Amino acid sequence: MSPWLPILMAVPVVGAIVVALLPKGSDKLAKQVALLVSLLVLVLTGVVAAGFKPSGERFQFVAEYNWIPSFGVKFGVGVDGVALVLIALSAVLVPIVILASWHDADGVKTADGTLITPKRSVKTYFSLLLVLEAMMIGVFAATDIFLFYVFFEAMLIPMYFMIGSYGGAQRSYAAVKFLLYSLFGGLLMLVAVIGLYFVAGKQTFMFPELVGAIQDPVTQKWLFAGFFIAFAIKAPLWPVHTWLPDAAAQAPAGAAVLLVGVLDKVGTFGMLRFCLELFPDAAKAFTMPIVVLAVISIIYGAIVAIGQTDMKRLIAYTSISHFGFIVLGVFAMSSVAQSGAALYMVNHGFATGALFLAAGFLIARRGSPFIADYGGVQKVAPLLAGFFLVAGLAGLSLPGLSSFVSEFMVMIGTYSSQAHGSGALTVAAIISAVAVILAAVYILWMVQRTMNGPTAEPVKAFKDLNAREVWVLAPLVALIIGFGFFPKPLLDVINPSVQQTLTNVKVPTSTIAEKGTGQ
Amino acid sequence: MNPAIEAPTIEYGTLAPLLIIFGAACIGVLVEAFAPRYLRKSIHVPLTLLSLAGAFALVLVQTVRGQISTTASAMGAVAVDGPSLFIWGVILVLSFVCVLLINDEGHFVASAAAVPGSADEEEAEAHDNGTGHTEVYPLVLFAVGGMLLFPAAHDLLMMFVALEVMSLPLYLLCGLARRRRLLSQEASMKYFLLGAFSSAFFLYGTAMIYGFAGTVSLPGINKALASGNTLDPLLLIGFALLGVGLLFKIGAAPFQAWKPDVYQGAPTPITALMASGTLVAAVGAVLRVFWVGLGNLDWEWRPVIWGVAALTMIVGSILAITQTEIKRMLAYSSIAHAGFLLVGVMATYGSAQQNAGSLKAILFYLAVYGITTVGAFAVLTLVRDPGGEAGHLSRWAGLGKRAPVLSGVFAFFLLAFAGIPLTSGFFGKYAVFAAALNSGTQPGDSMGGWMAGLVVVGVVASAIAAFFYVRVIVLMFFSEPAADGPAIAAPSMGTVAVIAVSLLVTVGVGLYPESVLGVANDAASSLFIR
Amino acid sequence: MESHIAEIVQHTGGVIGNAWLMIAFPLVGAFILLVFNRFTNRWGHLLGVAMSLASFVVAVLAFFELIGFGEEERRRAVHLYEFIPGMVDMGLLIDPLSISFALLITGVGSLIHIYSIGYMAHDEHRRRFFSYLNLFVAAMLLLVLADNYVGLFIGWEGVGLASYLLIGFWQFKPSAAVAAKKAFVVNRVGDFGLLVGMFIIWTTFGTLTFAELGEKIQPGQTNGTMLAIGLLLLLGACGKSAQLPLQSWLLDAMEGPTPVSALIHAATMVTAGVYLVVRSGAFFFPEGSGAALAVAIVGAATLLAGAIIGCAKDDIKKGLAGSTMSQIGYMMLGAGLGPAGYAFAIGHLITHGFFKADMFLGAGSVMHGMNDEVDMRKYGALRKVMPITFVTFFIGYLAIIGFPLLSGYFTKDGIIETAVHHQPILGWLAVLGAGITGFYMSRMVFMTFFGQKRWADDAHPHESPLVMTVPLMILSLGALGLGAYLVLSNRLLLFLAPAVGRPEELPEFAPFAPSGLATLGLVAVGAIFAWMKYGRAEVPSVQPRGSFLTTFARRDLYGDALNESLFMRPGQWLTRLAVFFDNRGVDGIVNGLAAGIGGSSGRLRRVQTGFARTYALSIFIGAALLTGALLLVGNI
Amino acid sequence: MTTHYLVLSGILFAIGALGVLIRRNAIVVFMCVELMLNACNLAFVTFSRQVGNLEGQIIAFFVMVVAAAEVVVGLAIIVTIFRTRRSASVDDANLLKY
Repeated sequence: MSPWLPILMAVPVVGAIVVALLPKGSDKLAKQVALLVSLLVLVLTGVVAAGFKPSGERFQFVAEYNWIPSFGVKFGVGVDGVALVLIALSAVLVPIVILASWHDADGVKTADGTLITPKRSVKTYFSLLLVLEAMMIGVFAATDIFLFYVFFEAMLIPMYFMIGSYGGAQRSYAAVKFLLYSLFGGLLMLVAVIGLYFVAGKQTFMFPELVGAIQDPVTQKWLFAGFFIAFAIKAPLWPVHTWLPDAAAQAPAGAAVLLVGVLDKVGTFGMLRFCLELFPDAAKAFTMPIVVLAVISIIYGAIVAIGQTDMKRLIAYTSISHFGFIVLGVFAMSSVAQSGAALYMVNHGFATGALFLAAGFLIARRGSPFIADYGGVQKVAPLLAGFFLVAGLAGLSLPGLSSFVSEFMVMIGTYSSQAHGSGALTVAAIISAVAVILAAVYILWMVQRTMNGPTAEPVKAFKDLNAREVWVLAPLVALIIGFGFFPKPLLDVINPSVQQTLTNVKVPTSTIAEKGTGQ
Repeated sequence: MNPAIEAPTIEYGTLAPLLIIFGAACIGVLVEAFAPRYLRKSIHVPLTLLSLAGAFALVLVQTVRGQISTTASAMGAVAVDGPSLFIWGVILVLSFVCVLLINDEGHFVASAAAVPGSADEEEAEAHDNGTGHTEVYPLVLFAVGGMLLFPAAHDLLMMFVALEVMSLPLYLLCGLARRRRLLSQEASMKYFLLGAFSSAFFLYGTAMIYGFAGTVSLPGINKALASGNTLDPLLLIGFALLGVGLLFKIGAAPFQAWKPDVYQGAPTPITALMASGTLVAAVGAVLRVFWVGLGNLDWEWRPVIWGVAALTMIVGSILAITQTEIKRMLAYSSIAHAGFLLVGVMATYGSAQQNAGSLKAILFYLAVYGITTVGAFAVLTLVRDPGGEAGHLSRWAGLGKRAPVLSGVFAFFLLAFAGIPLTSGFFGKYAVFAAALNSGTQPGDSMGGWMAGLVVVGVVASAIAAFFYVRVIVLMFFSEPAADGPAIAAPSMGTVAVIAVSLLVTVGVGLYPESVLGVANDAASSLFIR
Repeated sequence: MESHIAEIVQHTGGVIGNAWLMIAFPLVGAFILLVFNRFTNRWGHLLGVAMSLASFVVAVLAFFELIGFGEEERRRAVHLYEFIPGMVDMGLLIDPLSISFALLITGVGSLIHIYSIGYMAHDEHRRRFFSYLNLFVAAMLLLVLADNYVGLFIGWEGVGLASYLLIGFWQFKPSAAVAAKKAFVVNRVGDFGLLVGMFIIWTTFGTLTFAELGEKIQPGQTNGTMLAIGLLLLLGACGKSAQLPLQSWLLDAMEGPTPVSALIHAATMVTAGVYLVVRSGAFFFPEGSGAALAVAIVGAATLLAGAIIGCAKDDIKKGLAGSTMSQIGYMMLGAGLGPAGYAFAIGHLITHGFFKADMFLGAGSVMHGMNDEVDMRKYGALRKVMPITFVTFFIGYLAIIGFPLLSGYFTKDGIIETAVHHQPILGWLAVLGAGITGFYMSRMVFMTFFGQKRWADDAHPHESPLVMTVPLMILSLGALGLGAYLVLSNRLLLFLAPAVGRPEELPEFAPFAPSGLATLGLVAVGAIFAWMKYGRAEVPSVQPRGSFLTTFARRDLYGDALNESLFMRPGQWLTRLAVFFDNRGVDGIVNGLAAGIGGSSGRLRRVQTGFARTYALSIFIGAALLTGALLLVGNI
Repeated sequence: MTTHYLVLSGILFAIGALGVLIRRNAIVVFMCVELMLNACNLAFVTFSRQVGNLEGQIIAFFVMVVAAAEVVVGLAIIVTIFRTRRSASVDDANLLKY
């Protein structure tokens, strides 16, 4: 019983309540409190991370409290490597997002002083952010599947309000689409969760006890489907991805970062932990169709991204492509690929986060998300252009930046996976490598059209990044470059739990050690 | 040579809650008869509230003392068992808060008999200062009494009587709205005609079952089923007609038609009472009939209820999407919820323990749903136009800006209806779905797959349903306020209390459902007396 | 066939042990210049030069430490840190091959840094320019020093990035921005090959480090997998080294400032492909294997293509770019001939680094004097006004056409000899190429420095400052003697042998071999022809519409047209289609579903007519249905 | 021989139901409901005869009482609506719909 994780969840909740209860007109104070709280959470996460022993038990900082005995539900939390890095990701992103959306709720003015979004309640925005943080931590920390589900669904609400009341012109459409899409998936998952409970007949939802509880392959398939559809929608995987571009494009930049950077990871995280470990046979049976979907997402997302005229939509589609990589890695059933996928979840959070924020700053200056409205920004705002470029390069996973390592691991792990008649996976890896070319096209073309060339008239009025904005982007870029050359710290935490997963899936976890095979 | 007729025994102790309510109602009538007009309200309000509170206290006492009778009371006419007591408690609480709503000014007409806009109406309005008909109170008490009796009735005759005692006052109450008289009267008439119509079916069904079983007491019927030929058309038809009457009361498709009209036309506090209390009572009665009376017939009735439940959920949630009147929308939502409840009813069969599990789920659902409903309607009463409550959805646009707290609360209730986690509604829904799937996974249940299918239907339905709840939230928060938006009436203490209580329960149960679940569990574990 | 390649030995300490400093210096330079941007404007360029020189010094020291070891110990691996646990560690490999590259990169690099001080003097963003140059040097060094393919790949992409940034340095020019993007994308096509190549290597051998591969692959072994790997790596090499079919980006890359063209697109980066082939030679391009042949063929084809393109360009830089393609083609050809060719390929690579950089910088100096005019038809008779530039450029010219005893003569002829010896057909094509080289280079020289003035009215050509001319002189010295030094008595070959293997019989210098004589002859012919056409005759100052062949060459052999019609157009259509499909198709289904439900709801609610009797009817029907259902179920 | 009575009650019930469905005048509709109730009574009495206990007959009494109460309430409602609308047609009252 360690109190750390409950504390980690409680702190932002308390912070949210405090922020919400602040007297009227104390907007600035609200922001500062929110920032402080999120930083406190970051520190606490650091403490937890420091105390985590990669070689130790799989789940650490475990805590269990009875919650709903009549349903056999426990408030059970604990982290393994993957969960830990994702919690860390959230803890890092939230303060950055808070800083980034410092003025989002005050009514955003463009460089020429026209109001894009009207003034809205600042306190609500930041307390929603903190509530969301608590839920993000909870969803990754939950070891009780019911608890996981509760957070999985409850998370939608704050995000729904953030998109709906602070977003762009089409915000309510986007918000509703986002909510209903996810809710639908979630409800299917709910059925599967209940089914799991009764079929397993263990009178508990605790994940560790349910691993391997379901033997009958047919049941496994049905339950797997229930979980997977929910996660596929969340991830999002082609063809259930269309909510993401709308949501991400309409959400305020900060919310978009959390949406794509963290919330969607719950989907891939769920696949890795629940779909695989609870239903190993079904997972193997469904691997091929899923791999096909993943590859489609990779290529399709990239191609559609090239054709976008709206920056945020473009970034959203690139994410769809990247999520394809993650799913591919998860189902490649080789430890390299899965470690890569897990690592990708983190790196993608940083990379896309940076890209969304940079784009957000750009858009805030002009009030238009359309690429065509920009041009030659580099001349007037070199800093902005520079950060934008670096973030973009991370998006096309340039070697030396963090996302490369993960993408490389996913692809090479998939190619070399011996999981199931590796032929198909080999092909999948080769096809997905084509995305490397497409990525260069969509990123650099966007950079060329926005940053390069002669400076467009309205762009001339742009100011370069101010200190706050630099402080938002600098840490992300630092992380991107740092983990680009030194991914070891993350991988050392991730690898053991991935190995554990593969052991539970009963896949020979020898892909790393299979040196010298073949020929 | 006829033997001496020995006097019937009445367990006054167990029946005390009922007796209190009916007694208070009668006193209320006397008050109407003799007390001067200006005094009446000040007598009625404490009388009503006290009687409800007292009855509730008695229920508590019975449960706490734990001596829950295992045999039917009053010569086997009324069964005061665990579930009944739980249902009674719920009904009493709900009606208590509803009465708090009813106390508010301006809900009820001054003189129902007077023609709207006529001289004598104005004259009447001049006299009463917004209180309207004080007959409302005894009527409500009678209705509540009926509600208590309905699920506790142990034979079909008693059930019929209870049904009427519950319904007749409601018919009248529906017609007493102070504003929009025409709608109100129309609602009242429709409710009355259809209600009478359906109760006729109920009665004829009773007759046929009597013909089959030679008795109308539920256990008797069950015994007859055990021995006799369960395929006797007399029985099946009788049961079908009986079902019509019951399903009509809970508003299951295809007997849901009255709900939207009546809910919209009736005065909002009465709507709240019907949407919460009546539903609870009716579901309770359904459970008793199916478990106690037709326990041995589940092989026949479960497939039929399957269809009804599916249809109800779909109809309710789909029709609600395009509603523009908020009370109508809530009416359809309550139809959909009736469907979800029926999913739970599906699972109440077979082994006692299985039945107890499902029963727990349904009881829990009833409690949390009822209280949330009352809260939602209470909020409605506060959003006013010059012509009365602002019913049309378009009027709610941008309310979130003008009354953030109120709309926030309402939004929360809506999310609870939609069954979002961390609200009471979610656990209610979870409970019934779980019960259904559990019964499905019982060994040797040939309907396992069907149950799963029904749950999936339910899931899809609730996804659709989520849309229209969310739509209201979109209106309130994401769209700009209208120029001449509705006024927010300063809420009376009563209304504040109602909303506060409902919010507290919805949140509290949402965070820690065990609080209510435990009670429901105990109640259900001592099954319906058979 | 046995080609003794020395074992790689682990090394710690000493200069080699700290060879990472070579990379660190310029990297730090770039970092400082980028992070403290404005504050470094005044002294930024000096820092850049200093950093480049610093790593040159390290390289030299490392070189001497290396030759301190015996033949067989000259492959020293330095472990840096664990990169991807369980897959690959980051480490450096200091061996004759990589050190030669390191010297070339840092040496020529430093000279070009110095030159740029003068050349970019008037550019407001000179500091940024130097930061990019530093970044490039660092990445290029990582490329050649890494002891595994992943590290190599990181450097590989790093130089790609630097080249992207520098080509687009004047990004406000749309042409420059487009060229930069094109360069990167085309290179990515090559990277695709390199990536997949790495997948296969790792899957087959379970390692990506050269050392372990050396242990796992017995020399000369070939099979399908190996061939596949070879071809994929070759694809990568083609991308970086602008070989057919991925050549199209190099000519556009001339949009960048001239020093960039000299350093990246002539001396160093574009030769990375050759490095890759030679480095992997022992594993995947064993002499006589299909992969090696493919390399040679690509080389031969490109050397002709480049030469032909070079003949038709009036833009001096594009002319030089064409010649670069062509020269790298020679190197590739050499690299495709096994150990015998490696030495000459690398040798030519080094000498080419000198004389081509020399000529590019010369061209830059000319442009500097002619206020950035690049059209040679606007030049003429410049030898008097800018003597130093002329002399240095002329030396470079003689070197490249292979004038006896100058650098190019030794290295290029070496390649041709070996080619004729191993792959006669390709060899003779190379001879032909040499002839064409003679023509187009002479054409360039005559158009620029001889004939009449064809200057624009506002042009006041003048000699460039010393900071620019001194590097020119140094480079031209290299162009003069370096070839002889490296080739005579097989110095380079023997030096490289431990790293790349040695041929069974050492080539000896044979000045009167038939191919050699033929080459000289053809070159002479070409030069004379050029003299008649451009030296003696009047050069029209507007481009005359030439024959079909000329247009063919001017259009870069329709390379771009091909790409456009094959990839860009269909790609655009595909994109549009996909976007449409996504909005109408995938999303359409979703929205359609929602609309469907809404519509059905709108229709269904009409059932609620408001007539009590209709409701009664529904109840009645309901009752009937219920009864029917029960009877049905009951009697099943 | 009791079946005839049952048939009769069935017919009465059907007539009543049909009346509810087709007649417009609220009073008549209401009378039809009453008719249905009486059909029930007949059935009860007959069955009580058939099964040979008195419950059915007792129930009949209860039903009559309930019916009477229903009449009171029903007429009150119908009268008020008649006064406001000047028409007792159930079809005229359809403001509430859809």
